[in-house]
Amino acid sequence: MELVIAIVIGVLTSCGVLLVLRAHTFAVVLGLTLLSYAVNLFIFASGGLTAGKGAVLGQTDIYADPLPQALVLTAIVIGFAMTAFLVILAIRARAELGNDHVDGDSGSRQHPDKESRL
Amino acid sequence: MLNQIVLVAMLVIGFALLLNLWALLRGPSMPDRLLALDTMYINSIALLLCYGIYSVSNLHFEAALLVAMLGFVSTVAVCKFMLRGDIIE
Amino acid sequence: MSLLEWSIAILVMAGALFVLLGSFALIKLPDFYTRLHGPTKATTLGLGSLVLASMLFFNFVQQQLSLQQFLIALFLFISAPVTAYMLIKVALHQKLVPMLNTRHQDLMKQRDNLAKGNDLPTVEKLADSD
Amino acid sequence: MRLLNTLLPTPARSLLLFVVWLLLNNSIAPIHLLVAALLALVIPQLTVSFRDPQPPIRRWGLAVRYIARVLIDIVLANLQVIQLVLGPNKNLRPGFVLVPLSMTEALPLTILAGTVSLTPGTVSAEILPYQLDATSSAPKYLLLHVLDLQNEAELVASIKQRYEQPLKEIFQC
Amino acid sequence: MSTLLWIVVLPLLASLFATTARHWQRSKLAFAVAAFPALALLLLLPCGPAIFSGEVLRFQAQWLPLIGLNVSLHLDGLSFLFSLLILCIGLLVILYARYYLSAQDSMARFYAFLMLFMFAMLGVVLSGNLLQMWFFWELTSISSFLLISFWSSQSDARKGARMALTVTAAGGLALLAGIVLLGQITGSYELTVVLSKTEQLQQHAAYPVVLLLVLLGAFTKSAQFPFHFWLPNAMAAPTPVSAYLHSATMVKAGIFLLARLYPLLSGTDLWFLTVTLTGLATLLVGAYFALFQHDIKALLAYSTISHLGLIVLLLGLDTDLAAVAAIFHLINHAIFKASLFMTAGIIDHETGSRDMRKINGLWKYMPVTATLAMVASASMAGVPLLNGFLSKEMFFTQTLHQEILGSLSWLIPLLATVAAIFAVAYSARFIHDVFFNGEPIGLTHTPHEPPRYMRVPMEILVAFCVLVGVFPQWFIGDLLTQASAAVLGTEVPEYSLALWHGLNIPLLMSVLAMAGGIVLYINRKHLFLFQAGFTEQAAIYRFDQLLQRFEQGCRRVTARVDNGSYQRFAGVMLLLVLLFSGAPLLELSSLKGNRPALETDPLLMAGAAILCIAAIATVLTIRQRLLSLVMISVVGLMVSLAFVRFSAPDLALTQLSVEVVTVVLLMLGLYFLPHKSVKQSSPGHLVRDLTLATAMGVVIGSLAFAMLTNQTDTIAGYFLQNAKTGGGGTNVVNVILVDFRGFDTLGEITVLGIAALGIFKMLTGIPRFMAGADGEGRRWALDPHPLLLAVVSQALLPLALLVSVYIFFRGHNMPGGGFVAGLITAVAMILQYVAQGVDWVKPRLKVEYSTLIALGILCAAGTGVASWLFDKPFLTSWFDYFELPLIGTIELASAMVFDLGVYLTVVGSTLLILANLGKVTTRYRPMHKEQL
Amino acid sequence: MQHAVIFPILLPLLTAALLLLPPLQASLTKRRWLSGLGLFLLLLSALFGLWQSGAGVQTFYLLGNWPAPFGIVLLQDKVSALFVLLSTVLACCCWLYSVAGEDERGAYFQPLLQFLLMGIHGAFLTADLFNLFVFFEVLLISSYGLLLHGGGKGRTKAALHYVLLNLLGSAVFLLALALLYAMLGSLNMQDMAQRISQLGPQQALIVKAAAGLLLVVFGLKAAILPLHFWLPAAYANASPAVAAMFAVMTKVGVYCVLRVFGSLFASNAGELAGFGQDLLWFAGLATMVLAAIGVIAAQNLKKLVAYLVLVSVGSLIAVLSLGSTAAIAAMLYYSLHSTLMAGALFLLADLIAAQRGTVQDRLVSGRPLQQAWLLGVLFFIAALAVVGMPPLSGFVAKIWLLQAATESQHRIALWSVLLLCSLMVLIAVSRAGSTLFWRVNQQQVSGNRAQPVQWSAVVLLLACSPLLVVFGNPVMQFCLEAAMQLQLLPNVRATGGL
Ligand code: NA
Ligand code: NA
Repeated sequence: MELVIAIVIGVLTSCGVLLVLRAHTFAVVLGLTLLSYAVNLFIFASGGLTAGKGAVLGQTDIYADPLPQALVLTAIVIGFAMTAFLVILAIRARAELGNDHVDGDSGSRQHPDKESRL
Repeated sequence: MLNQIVLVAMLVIGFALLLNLWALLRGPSMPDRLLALDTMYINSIALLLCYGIYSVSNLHFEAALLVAMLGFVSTVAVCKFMLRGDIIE
Repeated sequence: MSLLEWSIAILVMAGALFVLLGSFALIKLPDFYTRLHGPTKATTLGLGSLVLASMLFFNFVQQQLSLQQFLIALFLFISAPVTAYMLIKVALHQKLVPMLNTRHQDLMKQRDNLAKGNDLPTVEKLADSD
Repeated sequence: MRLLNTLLPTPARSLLLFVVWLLLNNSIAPIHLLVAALLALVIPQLTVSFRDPQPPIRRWGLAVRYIARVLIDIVLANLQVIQLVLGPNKNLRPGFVLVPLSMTEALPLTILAGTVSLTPGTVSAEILPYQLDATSSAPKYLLLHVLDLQNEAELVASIKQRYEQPLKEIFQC
Repeated sequence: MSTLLWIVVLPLLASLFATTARHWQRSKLAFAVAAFPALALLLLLPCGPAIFSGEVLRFQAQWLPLIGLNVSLHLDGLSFLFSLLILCIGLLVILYARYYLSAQDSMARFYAFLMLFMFAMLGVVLSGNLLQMWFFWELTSISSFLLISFWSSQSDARKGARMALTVTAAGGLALLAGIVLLGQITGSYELTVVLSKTEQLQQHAAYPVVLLLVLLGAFTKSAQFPFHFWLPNAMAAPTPVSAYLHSATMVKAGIFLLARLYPLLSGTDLWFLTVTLTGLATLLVGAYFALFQHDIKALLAYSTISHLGLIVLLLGLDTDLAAVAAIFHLINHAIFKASLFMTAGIIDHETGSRDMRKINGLWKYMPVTATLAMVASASMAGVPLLNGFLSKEMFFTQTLHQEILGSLSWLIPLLATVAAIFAVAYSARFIHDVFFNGEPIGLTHTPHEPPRYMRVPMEILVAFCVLVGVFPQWFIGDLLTQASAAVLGTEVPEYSLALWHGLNIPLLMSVLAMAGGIVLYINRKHLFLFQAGFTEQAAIYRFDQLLQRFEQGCRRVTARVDNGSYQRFAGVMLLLVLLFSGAPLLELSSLKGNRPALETDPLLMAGAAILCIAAIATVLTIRQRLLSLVMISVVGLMVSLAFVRFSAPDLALTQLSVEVVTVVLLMLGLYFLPHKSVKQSSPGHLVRDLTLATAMGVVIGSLAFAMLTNQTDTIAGYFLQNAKTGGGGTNVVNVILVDFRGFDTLGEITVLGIAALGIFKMLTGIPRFMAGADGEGRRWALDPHPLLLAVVSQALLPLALLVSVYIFFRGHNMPGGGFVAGLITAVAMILQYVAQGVDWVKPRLKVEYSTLIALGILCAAGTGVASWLFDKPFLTSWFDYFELPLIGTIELASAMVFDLGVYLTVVGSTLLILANLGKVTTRYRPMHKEQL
Repeated sequence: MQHAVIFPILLPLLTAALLLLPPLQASLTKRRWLSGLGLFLLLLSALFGLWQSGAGVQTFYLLGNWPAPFGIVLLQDKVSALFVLLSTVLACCCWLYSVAGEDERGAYFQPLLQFLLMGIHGAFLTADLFNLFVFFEVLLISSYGLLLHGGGKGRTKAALHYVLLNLLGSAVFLLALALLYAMLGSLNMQDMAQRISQLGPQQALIVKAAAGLLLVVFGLKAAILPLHFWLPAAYANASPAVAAMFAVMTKVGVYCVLRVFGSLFASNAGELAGFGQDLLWFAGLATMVLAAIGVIAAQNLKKLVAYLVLVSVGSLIAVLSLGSTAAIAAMLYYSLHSTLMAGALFLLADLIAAQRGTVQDRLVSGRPLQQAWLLGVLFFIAALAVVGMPPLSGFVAKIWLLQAATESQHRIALWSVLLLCSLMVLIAVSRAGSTLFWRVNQQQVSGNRAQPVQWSAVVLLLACSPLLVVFGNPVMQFCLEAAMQLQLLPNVRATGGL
């Protein structure tokens, strides 16, 4: 099980990193989202894996470590706030700079963006 | 015994999820994929219900309810997006 | 296993199989419009069985009052038609081509006209054109 | 009576909330009854403005019968669909159908469309014409997609008779 | 001895005074300003007897003992001599400047800078602490920068000032390093202590470094070759500044430093060689180039360089009296050069030019000035009966008695004579070319004698030239002895200041220099022709060019390193992450630790497979953006299911609810972004990124595995034990969130609230544009609010609120809580927006979202503050059970109020974001009528 | 007053929340006054905290009354009190500057400023690693909002990079946190420090990976080479009061290196002791050099100042990595000086730019300044201070930094780099000054006169420099004691706290 989780975390990280290194804001946003899934799972894993019941008293004898869960919750909320901010920032950048390139300029390699005139 | 049967049921649903993924990847159109995603939400609810029986715990009920509610909202939102572009207009 | 447990087992298996069936339909059926029928129906019944099984299990096997599951079914029964309605609206909007022997395909084209409140020639006439 | 109206602007909604709260909590303990009653009063008040006026349910008995009928239809429908799904695709005779409507109220229409979608081999696709603004004309047609369209007129008639008619009676519209 | 303090501080007060006296009448201002240094002089002079008796006066106060910087003043012969020069010449310059500056120049500003400089200079010479000396040393650089750039509208002045500042400050930095190193070696910065550690220092391995650093400081300040070039360019300064700074004081600071540290640093071969050779080179270079200058001030500047070289050379000689000769020449040079600069100023003032090719025959127009100038330049040339002669003869004598260059030591007297020949030649040129040599060319008005009092300073200085030249012992004998004693640190050897020492080699050298100089000047044409062959640019342009080239180089480097590409930044950062986290893994013998692993089941495998495939599909479909979004939703769903599977229902709920809001947001984003993107990365980039991404995945995955199998005991047990008894809830995760670590949650909701505010900020005034069609070019559908959706969403709202309430209240004991409840409410509201639009919702929802956020935060923080009432720390929770008739036991807990804060903030934030984003376009949708 | 420890976090939070309430949100004047009042109270509490910490005790504040290491603990010692005061003083001046009208140029300026302060102070005061993360996010998200204040393409672009890189940074931080929690089983820094010595070799290596990740995170916040990319654009584009406030942000990164690495990888950490020192040493030196090159290369004043901030970061990090008490003390003093001066320069750059017409703060000849005398004097003072010339605080800092290197190889490297950079800064600043104030063309003066509140904000900041020299001894003593206190690891379980 641990191996499976580790592989999942690895795959998520890889995909996230690859997208984070793209040139368009949208790809980067999705990359960061994937990366934050990986990170959340990673934090979650820091308490060890427990199958069965949650850290709710009275339901079972063996409890999962509740602290990483709380940390992940905080991380999810903060990640949500940050993603929201980033999405709007990307919109603003697109509106102001005319394209959705992460550097705000289409660069020499980029083909003209069809919608940028809209 | 009941446990075993529920486990088998879960595997069946798991298989259904894999089929959904297949449909999702295959498409070919966006509504097809969205339909696959929506089915995936519903199958997840099924899985959660079975898992509740399997682990003799109704801690997962809220999760199932939330999947239902939120799956609905996000499917609708994507549809609205494809129809109108602006989902909040 | 008691009768109760057997009935639960059957409901669970039936539910799971209905779920599988819905998903299978998604793969097997030829166009979007037909695919839409598979999951929206089979999953409702599949989930219905599972909800029932779950309620039986908790209320009678576990002897604890548990009616929440009913809410899931209720919610799905309210939301599934809307989802299907929205999806098919998208499909019509995107003018997805239905399978070859679909009848009254021209209704798809007339939809825009009707949507604005204009009248069609007659329904019968349409049927003839098929 | 006016007081009751002010307190319970939407009795059906309040009842639903009351029941759902108890369902959620799996309990009919006094505390939950109390809270359920409280919420059944408060939440409709909070959301009253988020509700376009709809005709109230006039015939409760009919409503219950309607629900029962639909449930049975759903089970039967699914059994039919199994056949269609598992059989060869070439046997399918899908088609679009336009059902002329004789009611215009939004809520009954929605229930009708929902019912049609939930029952055998039919999916509501559109309610035509669209309600774009206050000047739009009232809904006239329900566009359906049918998985196995054998007899169109029979289908239209059955929908109108099995579902539309009872709904008109329930809502008296 | 606070007298010392006053001596230093008075010029500073003068400077401050001058800044406030901008509107004073000029003469009054000059007198008022002069009063301060005059007073300082009056305070200094009474110290004379004590100094002449060999005493050292001190003033000390603690200031910054941690770095060894204290207020420490130290008056001995050397500093007395220098203070005297600084104050006396300073007073003369004040008087001179009164007439020199024109009416447009701000005299107050000039005096303020000048007095600041005087303060700095006095500080340098009176410092008893090396760091403090450096403090004043740098102040001299700054104040000289201000003085040189006094006429800041002239490009030359600005450039010259910057050049002087750059060179001297560079030296200053070297000096600082030298001083700190010195301090670290000797353990103190106090002069008296440091000077007593000669042996310790000279045996230390770092001695050469210290010496070189200190010499760098001294040489740059004293314009020694090869740092001499700044001095001629500093001539852009008003002439009083040149007279003061560039002859008498600032350039002498370097020499003062050498003299001050003479006992400590000298005596080694390294000292002799470096100092001597630098001095010699400077002497020659200065003397040679002086001859070719056409600008009077430039001639004087090069001459100054040459004389400074001479003094430095003397300090580098290993003979007994060289240091004495150095001090003597230093005094003499200050006197005659100051007066010469004043002459130059008068000529400039009267003729409007300083070009010797234009200025001729001034003798006729200003005989008195001419006479004075001639005497002074004769002194510069080393003509007998004048002070310059005496010290130059001493210099010649000392060059003969050294053995620095071993068998080549004879070169030094020879080269000294050559330099003296040039000195005579340029002095001759100064006299002949300016005062005789025909008529002036192209002057606008007839020159005449300067105002009476403008000449007084010159007269005094020239008088000193003569008096010292004729009665040396009587005039400065004692002063010289005491100053020399201070330099040498020991008894001064016997010497005589007589005019006539008999017929000897030095006299011969003098005669040779005189004759040679005259001959050279007469035959100067050939030499000028030869020199004209070198068409060299002025130093200032070369220096400027050098700086510009340096600047361009810097720009290139900066542009290359910081090319503004996010992709590179992110790549570098991720690469670092990879290296730092990967390197320890290489050392790890085995990833697997000793923690027992859970078994794998096929369902989990299926889930993992779906998750991974969906993640990869997200990447592959990234250019069809909506599809990519659908794929990532699958990932989110699977992650939520994983949380359920691994006993984290709270996480699953939160993840799910966040997920849907995120999807909605991303879709709103997609509407404004292009729906498809063009391919951007070249294959090379892609391979590089793929490699990095794969490596990152491998490393992070391995770390995860290593972490999972190497678990340790955590503090979790405490939470499990105390959640119910101490926190009053059975859902430990929730109790951690609202109680054990409630502070985190407070921060977290704050983040959410701030994000919403920030987003609101971004959305106000955003440039609007509308996409008229989707990615495939299809026009948008007609139906904005499908009927079914509208009706159902209206019906769902109360139900969703009910569920929110339910989730909220059960949170403490079961999975749920304020955050999830808030998101459910928000999602229900979003559904209303989606189904019925902003125009429908807005009038029905009369809540200011930012107020909700504020109330939420206040509610949560208020719960925390309330615990102060019970004298408990912030956020201390309270809960109790109450028995109510008929109803049963109910629990009330402060955590609920806290959670209510969370709820309010979440609702407020989410809606503030989404509603405003919706509002952006609603009024700008041009579609309806066009399509209808 | 036992709760005073938490005031620096709570006061800005409550002020910000109140600012959002309708009665205050409607009135600009009321908002300004409330924000100012909040800052005034904050200043009082910061001073009180400094006074309290001056007695030499470390005050632990056990949030929620849960014992350490289970609950979150705040730690007020000399270092944190000093930094809190520093950022408060800076914030007061920024507020003063902003009320001249900058706060009207976009929504929510005052609340965001308060939130930023909350985040900064939280980061300074917390003794819990995850809580540190949370406060990082608070300060980051507020800084995003503030960076965009006033709008414009440049800001949007700079903000995009800044946000993206910091989001990556946050992800890395979380990875590190998870690894540390898994290996050490605690989040309380002191507790972790104690547990770190008991690690097995296998686990120590994993912790090492986490430490490396933390290094990247803090390096990003502090803008250490090669993680500095975001800084010049962000700082140069931010609106003046924001840029000035940002001057303290890199110090948060430096502070965290000091605090977290100082306590986690202290001498008792076994093979992890002193982790990262070498890396930081070289990175610090390299940052200085590159930043100095950037200072020379800068073509406008704001960019120049942004690179100056980077120079100071490099110096701080290099000296910090020396690890000795004296080095840390010197570093503390230097960070006071450099933060305040950078803040002053950012404000000044704006005042200058406003009077130079279209050329703004670009280093080309432009029209004469309207208030050339006032601004010139202020610029001259600021320049002296940043260049490290007497008589302002820069030279004291420089001497102390130099003295911090006592080993000869450190001396050679640090001294040559530090002095070389000083020289380059001098060249650049003198060029900038002479261009801005002296290379004027004959156009008429125009533009906005600096308002009294604006220049008094600059004056207040600049006045700190001579004060740091005149009262240098007590300040330096305090820094030294703070450094000594930092290196004494308290036993968290034994400390009762409140
Ligand atoms: Na909109
Ligand atoms: Na919770």
